[in-house]
Amino acid sequence: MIFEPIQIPWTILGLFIVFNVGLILTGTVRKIGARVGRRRGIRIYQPYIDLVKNYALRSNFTHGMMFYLAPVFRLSGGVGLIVFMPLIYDSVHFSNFSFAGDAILIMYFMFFGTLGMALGAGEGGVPFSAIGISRGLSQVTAAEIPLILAFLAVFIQTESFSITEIVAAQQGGFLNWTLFTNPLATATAMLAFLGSMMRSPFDIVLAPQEIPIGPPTEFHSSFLGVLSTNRAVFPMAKTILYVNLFFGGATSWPELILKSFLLYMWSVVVGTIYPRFRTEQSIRWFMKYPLILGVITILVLQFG
Amino acid sequence: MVNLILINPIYIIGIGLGTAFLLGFFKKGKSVAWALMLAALAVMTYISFTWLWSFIFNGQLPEQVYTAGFKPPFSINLLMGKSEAFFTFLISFVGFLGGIYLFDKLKEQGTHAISVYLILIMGLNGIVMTRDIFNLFVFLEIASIATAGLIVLTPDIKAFSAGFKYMIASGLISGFLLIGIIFAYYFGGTLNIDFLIQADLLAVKGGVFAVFLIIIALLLELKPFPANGWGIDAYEASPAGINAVISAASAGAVYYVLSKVLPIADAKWYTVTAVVGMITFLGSNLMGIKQADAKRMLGYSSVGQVGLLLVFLGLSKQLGINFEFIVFGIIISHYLAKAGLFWLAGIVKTGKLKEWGILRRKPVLVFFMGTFIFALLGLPPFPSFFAKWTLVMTLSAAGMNLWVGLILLGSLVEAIYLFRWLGYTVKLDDNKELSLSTPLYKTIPVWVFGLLTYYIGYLSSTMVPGGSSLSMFYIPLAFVGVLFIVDKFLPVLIKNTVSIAAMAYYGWYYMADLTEFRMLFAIIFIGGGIITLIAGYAKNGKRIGFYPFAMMMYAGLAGLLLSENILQFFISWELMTLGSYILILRGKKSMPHALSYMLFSLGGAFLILAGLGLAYASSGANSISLDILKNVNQYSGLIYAFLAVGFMTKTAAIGLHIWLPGAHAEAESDVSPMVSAILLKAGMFGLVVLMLSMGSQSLGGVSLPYLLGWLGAITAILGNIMAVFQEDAKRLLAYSSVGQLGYVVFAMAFMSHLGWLTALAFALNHFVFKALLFLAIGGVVMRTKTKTMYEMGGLIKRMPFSFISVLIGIIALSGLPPLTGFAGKWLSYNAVIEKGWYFQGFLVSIAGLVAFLYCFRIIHVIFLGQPKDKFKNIKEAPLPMLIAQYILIGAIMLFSIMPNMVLKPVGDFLIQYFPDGALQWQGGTAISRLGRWSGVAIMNITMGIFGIIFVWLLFISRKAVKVKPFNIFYSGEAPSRPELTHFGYNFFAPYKKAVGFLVQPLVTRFWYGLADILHSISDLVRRLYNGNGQTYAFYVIIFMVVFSFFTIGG
Amino acid sequence: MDFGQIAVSVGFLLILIGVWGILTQKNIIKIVIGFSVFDTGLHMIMVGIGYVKGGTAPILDGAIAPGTAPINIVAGIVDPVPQALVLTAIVIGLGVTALMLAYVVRLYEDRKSLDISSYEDLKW
Amino acid sequence: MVKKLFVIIVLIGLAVFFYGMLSSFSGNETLNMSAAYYAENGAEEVGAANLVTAIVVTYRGLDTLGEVTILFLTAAIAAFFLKSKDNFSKRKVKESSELLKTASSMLVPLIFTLGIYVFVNGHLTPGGGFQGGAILASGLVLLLLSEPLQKVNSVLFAVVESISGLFYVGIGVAGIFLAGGFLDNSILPLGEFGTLLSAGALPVIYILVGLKVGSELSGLLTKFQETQEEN
Amino acid sequence: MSLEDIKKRTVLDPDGREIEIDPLKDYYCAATPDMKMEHHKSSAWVIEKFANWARSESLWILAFGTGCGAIEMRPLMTPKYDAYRFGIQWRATPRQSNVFIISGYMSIKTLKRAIRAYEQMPSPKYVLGLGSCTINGGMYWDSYNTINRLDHYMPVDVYVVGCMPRPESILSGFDKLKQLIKEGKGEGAAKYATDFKWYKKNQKQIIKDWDMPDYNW
Repeated sequence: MIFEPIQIPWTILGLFIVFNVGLILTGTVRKIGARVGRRRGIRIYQPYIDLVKNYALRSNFTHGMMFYLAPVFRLSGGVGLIVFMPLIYDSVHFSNFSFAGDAILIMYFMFFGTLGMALGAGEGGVPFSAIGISRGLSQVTAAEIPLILAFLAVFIQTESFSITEIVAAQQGGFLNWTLFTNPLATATAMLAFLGSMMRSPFDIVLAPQEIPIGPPTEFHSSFLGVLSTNRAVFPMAKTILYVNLFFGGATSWPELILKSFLLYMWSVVVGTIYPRFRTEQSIRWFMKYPLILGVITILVLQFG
Repeated sequence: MVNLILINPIYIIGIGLGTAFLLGFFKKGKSVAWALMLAALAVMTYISFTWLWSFIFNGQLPEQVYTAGFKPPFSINLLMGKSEAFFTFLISFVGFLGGIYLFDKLKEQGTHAISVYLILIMGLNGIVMTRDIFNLFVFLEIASIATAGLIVLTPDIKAFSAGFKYMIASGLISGFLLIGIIFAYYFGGTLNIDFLIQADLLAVKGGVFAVFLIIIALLLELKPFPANGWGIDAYEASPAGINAVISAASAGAVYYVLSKVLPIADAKWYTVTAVVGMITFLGSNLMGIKQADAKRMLGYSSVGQVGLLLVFLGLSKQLGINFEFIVFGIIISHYLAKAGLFWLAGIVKTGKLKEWGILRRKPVLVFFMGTFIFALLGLPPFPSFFAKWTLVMTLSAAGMNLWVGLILLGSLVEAIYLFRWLGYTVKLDDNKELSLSTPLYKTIPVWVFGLLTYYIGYLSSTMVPGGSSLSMFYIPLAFVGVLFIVDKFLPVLIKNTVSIAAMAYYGWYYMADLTEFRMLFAIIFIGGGIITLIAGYAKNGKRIGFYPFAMMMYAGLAGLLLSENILQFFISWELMTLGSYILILRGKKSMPHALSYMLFSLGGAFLILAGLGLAYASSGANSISLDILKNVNQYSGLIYAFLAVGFMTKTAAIGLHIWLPGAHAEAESDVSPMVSAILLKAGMFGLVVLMLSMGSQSLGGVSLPYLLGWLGAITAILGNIMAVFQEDAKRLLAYSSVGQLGYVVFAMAFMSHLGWLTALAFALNHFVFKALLFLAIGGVVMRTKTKTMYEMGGLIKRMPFSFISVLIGIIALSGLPPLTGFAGKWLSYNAVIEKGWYFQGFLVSIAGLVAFLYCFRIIHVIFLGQPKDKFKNIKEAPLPMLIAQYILIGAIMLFSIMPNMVLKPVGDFLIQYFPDGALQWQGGTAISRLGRWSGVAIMNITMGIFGIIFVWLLFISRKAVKVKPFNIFYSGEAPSRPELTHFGYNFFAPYKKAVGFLVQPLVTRFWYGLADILHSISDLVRRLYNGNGQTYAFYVIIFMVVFSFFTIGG
Repeated sequence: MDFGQIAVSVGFLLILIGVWGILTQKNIIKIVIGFSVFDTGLHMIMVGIGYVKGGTAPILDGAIAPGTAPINIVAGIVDPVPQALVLTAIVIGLGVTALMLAYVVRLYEDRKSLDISSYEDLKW
Repeated sequence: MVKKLFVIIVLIGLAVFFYGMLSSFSGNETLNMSAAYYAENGAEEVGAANLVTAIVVTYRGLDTLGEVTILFLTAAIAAFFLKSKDNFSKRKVKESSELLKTASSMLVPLIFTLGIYVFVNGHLTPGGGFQGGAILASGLVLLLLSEPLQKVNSVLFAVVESISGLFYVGIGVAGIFLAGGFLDNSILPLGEFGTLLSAGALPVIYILVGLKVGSELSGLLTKFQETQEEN
Repeated sequence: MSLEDIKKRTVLDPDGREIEIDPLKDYYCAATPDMKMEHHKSSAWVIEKFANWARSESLWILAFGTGCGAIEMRPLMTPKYDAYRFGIQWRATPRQSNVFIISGYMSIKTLKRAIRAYEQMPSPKYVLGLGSCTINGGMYWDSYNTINRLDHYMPVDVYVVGCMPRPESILSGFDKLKQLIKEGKGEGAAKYATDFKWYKKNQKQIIKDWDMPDYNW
């Protein structure tokens, strides 16, 4: 696979779909959440309005270079993830720029946006942001511990880092999905997944009243707009990655959307049930059950 | 060679004695008496010198001197052989210089003291030359009485009590010697040593008693531990000038006597001697740790050194042909260094070690002090180094590994207090109330011995086996020497330029044709050296003491790469250690850290030495080529372990890492990158050499690379977690280095193509970004004058360029694509899956995540957040430092875009060592069995996306107003002070709560505990020396009785 | 047991007594005296060692007149060498004793004490 | 007490050791090699009737030089730290008894004479330089006992000491040039065996030794006397 | 923050030189609201209309309760009233809020915070006064410690009367606000910028310990 200019419009199209799916998914999820609380809840298209509103605000100020660049980093991180990942299996057009790297790249590229965001929030000068970042980073790195084990398990199993190949290995019936071929790894990954979605019980990072929503405290209007854009893209990127690695990938857009939705719902369901963890509690939690599960996964692979 | 007229050696005694008697006429003219004494000593020295000269250059044969016109054994005869000439020369020479040094003391005490001094030297000469055992006794008595007299040259109560104790003990000892002699006469029928040897006393019933008494008494004269309190007290009480002579001359003389007399006994006695020596060496050095008084400490050290000589003597049969060279090296070093140090002690006057800071008023003397200490401890290029080297090689070849271990252990203990002392001198306050006494007559002897140390070092280097290969060090060391000489006169600008030019030239001329690994490391060492030196332009003034040692370190590093045999390799290793030690010591608060650095380095070096010795012995090829590591026949696991652990003291593997954070953090801002980014790679290079030569070995059934892999992984994770919790920016980076080098060791342990590629990529990357980070943070620290991060904050506004450096540095460090650090991560995953070391790989991956935490912390707490009041007008880091940083940034960018530029050639030459699993390159894309990675594509795509979004944001928020730090949402309040609004202290508090248990300072506690135990033992054991002369006498008797049980049997 | 052996045994006994004195007496003068005893013991041993059964003093007059055949001299005298040695040893002992006493004088001058445990300034 | 117990234990150990030595010593039946040589050749080679002296001064001359040196050393050491008290002659001492005074004034010349006799005849009769010197010094002791405040001319002692020492070394060196080696007594003719002027330089050496020992011991005694502060 | 903290002070810099810190100058942006920015309307009528629609349909309230009315806002989140369905959400930071509800009487001490928070909101921003207290002081009209007319201190878009108004009234107030915004009349921020001096004078008159810059970015 090499780069051809025609890939650019296709990639943008894929990105556009993902973006919209992401926004609608956000709305839907909130709607479902409201219905569970017996409210009507927001309109499903509310995220679009919010986005437009944020871009349409007039005031604009910046705390400095990194503050300005933070949303750019953040969104580049999200978009980059999508761009480096094949979206639809066996589709030439929606393989994006996945020739540049493999799953390892995705794993590490996830932090690109996080870092930029953290830097920008840091330059904002609000101590609350810094506290939020400290929590967020601690928690994310903890959540990655089982995640790495789960990923390793997949890599070991398929002997490849290439997402395309990993998906290929899961083709031919749902029983070939990693979910079924390696349920332990999938379970581990799903536990880790909770930690990276910033939802309850792992949402102390954004504690709204304690540290007025933490890292993004100072971001407003267009900066917030860019960040919100990423809020649509980034979770999608993560879910798509999971879909690819553990749930057989997707051979068509509807399949991808459905799988993503279900996966997304997993964190929502858990979040509506469980109360919030303190940061160190969540770190300890990740270092307990998911870790043990992950270690067993690897042990089974190595000696089983 | 020139023929010198030989003068009958009896004149040494005649002139000494005659002049001493003559001095009786000069009761008034003290200066004349002093001059006469010097003249006599000069003549005595000259006589010995003529003999020594003839023995060395003219093939002179040993000559017997008969007295009274009769032949031995019936009359007393003297012998002048090569070693006699050598020893008498040493004695008279130090006597001469010591006489000069003692000018004021001798003059104060008058003619009597002068003649006593002269007689002491004469007596020592007599001890060396005489071949008659009773005559020997007489000369011993002369020497010991003269010593007892000179102890009280400064007549105070301490001196007299010490002198009295000395006399009690030495009186007892000589009494026993006398009994031994008379019984030897009874059983042997003669007093002549040569005939006694022939008489074979041990064959006669009861002869063993005579032999026992003679030898034990002579051993006791050498002040064996613990029956040596009397000697130690004497060292403390007597004037330093006298100590110099006692330590340098009499120890050598009495030692020589023992070697002369020992042949009357059998092999068992050689062993006894060696054991006594070893106990003394270990015990005295252990005791030295707890000393606070310079002279007493040196006393312990002297006694210890004599113990070491005894060990050699005891092992002389095993040392074989190398015996002479080893003894020569150790004795000459001890002689020069101990005399020099005692003289310095006299110049400083104060006894307390902690007041030695005043010596800094005379930098040259500090330089010589360092010289002497290094010489004493056997560091190159001093004679004792070559002796120790030969010793270890020889003993190893003889299979006496326990002895090697104990000798190295004792040396390490000795290093503890000597280096601590040096640290005090270089770093502690210069107490203005104290004065330094530096008349010319006191400094000249120090100069002479200091310079001689270097010259003899050179001589020894030519004598050691393989010494001809050492010429490679001449040019760099000559350059270092020139730098030393001009150091005081030239400004930084010139020295820096010259150094850079010299390094560039050296690199170009000598190292351009290196290949493979060596080339890679040459780039790191020399290239890195030049870049860090560029940053040195930021310094003003003269920076005395920096350039010579920096160049010495680089000379060592270059030497490592150029070395072809283990001797060159080891010398380079030590040179590097030495240079870097001083560099680290230069930091403001670095005293304890430099000490622990030196101790760990020395410990590591000794392990390496032991390992090389074993390898030398085990290969059996009698060759010192580096290739012997490939032909190791036995002990291969042990050798591997020794060398690996030795090298890992430099790479600071967990457990051996505690020196690193302090050393790197407290060093100057441009030294930190040198020691962290560059120096650590020396350890890695050592591992490269080791692993390529020996492959993988196992010890006790465990594969050592496997262990290394675990060790590396654990180091990586723990190092990084520790870094997360640091409040000190440089300490954070230092711990990060620990972790990063853990990756390297981990990756090397794979022993596979990808593993090594990973390791080398890591190494190169770590060099670039750690140098960058240390330089950037160093620049910040230079400006803010603090290393504590939470005291800073918001510096991005004042130091944007430094910020960018740090930003690039941390992105590279944390391995985020698109920058170069990702290369290492990607490769390591490949290697991990291929090798199947999943858990280790997992640990390392976690370590990478954790790295992300501290990376953010360092940039956030320093550059982001709230700027503080006092940094309002702070300036950007100096331009030279920025230039150096931006060169490194350029390198990072280049590697990021074109990783194939470096990795492909590296992979190509790795194929010959590890043919399987090589990467395939398609242009800039690396393809492994498992995945692919295209640096250039990642970079372009990321930049493209970033650019587009940036332009979009720029467009929609084009009217953004720039606001000030306090324009933040603070729950409706306005922030009061920046200090209260900057979140930086204990940044990852929750993380600490959760995983803090992992970084309990267990290792630190272990080493500190060890140090504590050592100190406690030292403190406990030194209670033996309760200051009571009777007790000392009691120990002497006990020593004798106990040994009689052991040797003769109950 | 001949004279030699008796002398040697007495010598050893004296040495033991001397050492006892040196090790147990607190008074430094007594310690010096202990030394003298020790030395005396030494000298007795030396002289005793040289004793030859039936031998006379090694002076060639009287019992062994000048001009006696060497072979008779050899048979008639005790060993002269230990006697020569003991002479030297005595003088050395004398010197050492004198010097020790001089030290004692000086020590006493300073501290007005003869107890050896008063002079423990230097230790450890 | 515990310490004493330790001492006793160690001394027992020492005693056991000594017993071992003692039991290995069985006395001499004949002279050993060295002694036999001296006995056979001493008279002829050295020319001294007193074989001990022959050994002391020639065969083992270097030892003797050494022991002289040791005496010199002790005197010198004592001299440089025992500083004379200026007022030593003013202290109050009990008058010595009449008997002592009278006896000493009678005996001292005799003692001196005896001392000189002893070292002059050192090569012929028992005795010699050391013994003679010691006798000389004992005369001085007697003198000082009777007149404790007496001023003694210590410079004289020093000069005698130095001169005799120098001559001793000089004779030794002369041996290298004129005879077989350092301290060879045959630089002077051996003379007739058994007479005063026999045994070459031996009597000269012994006279020098005697003078030197005498003056050194005397010097030492004077020093002690001068340092004395109280009675 | 106290008055002390905004006074000039001298500190020593790392090189030991004395430097003067003027907190108001060094730590606060001195600019006042930018008239151009506050009054900026998109040149295209459609776009402005669309933007106003979006603004009205996405009202983010600053979670800041000032008086007893704060308790009346809670029910808005409950299933009974469910304000979310109108695009109304709560934000914890003024940076991301558009509506400031002054929920009842406002003490002088709170006024200072309210002003700060208000000024930190990005424009266009709207103020909703709850209850009589914000209109004329209500039952606290003669209190020593509360303000009487809120619109002397910040531009109020909608008043909701009552003491206290019920949640239904508040919802109706929102409805009114939406209407105003859609009509392009929700220009409180512009008014604040235009009459900045007047507002500031009023604010400073009643807030004696004025310890912040004139305009809080």
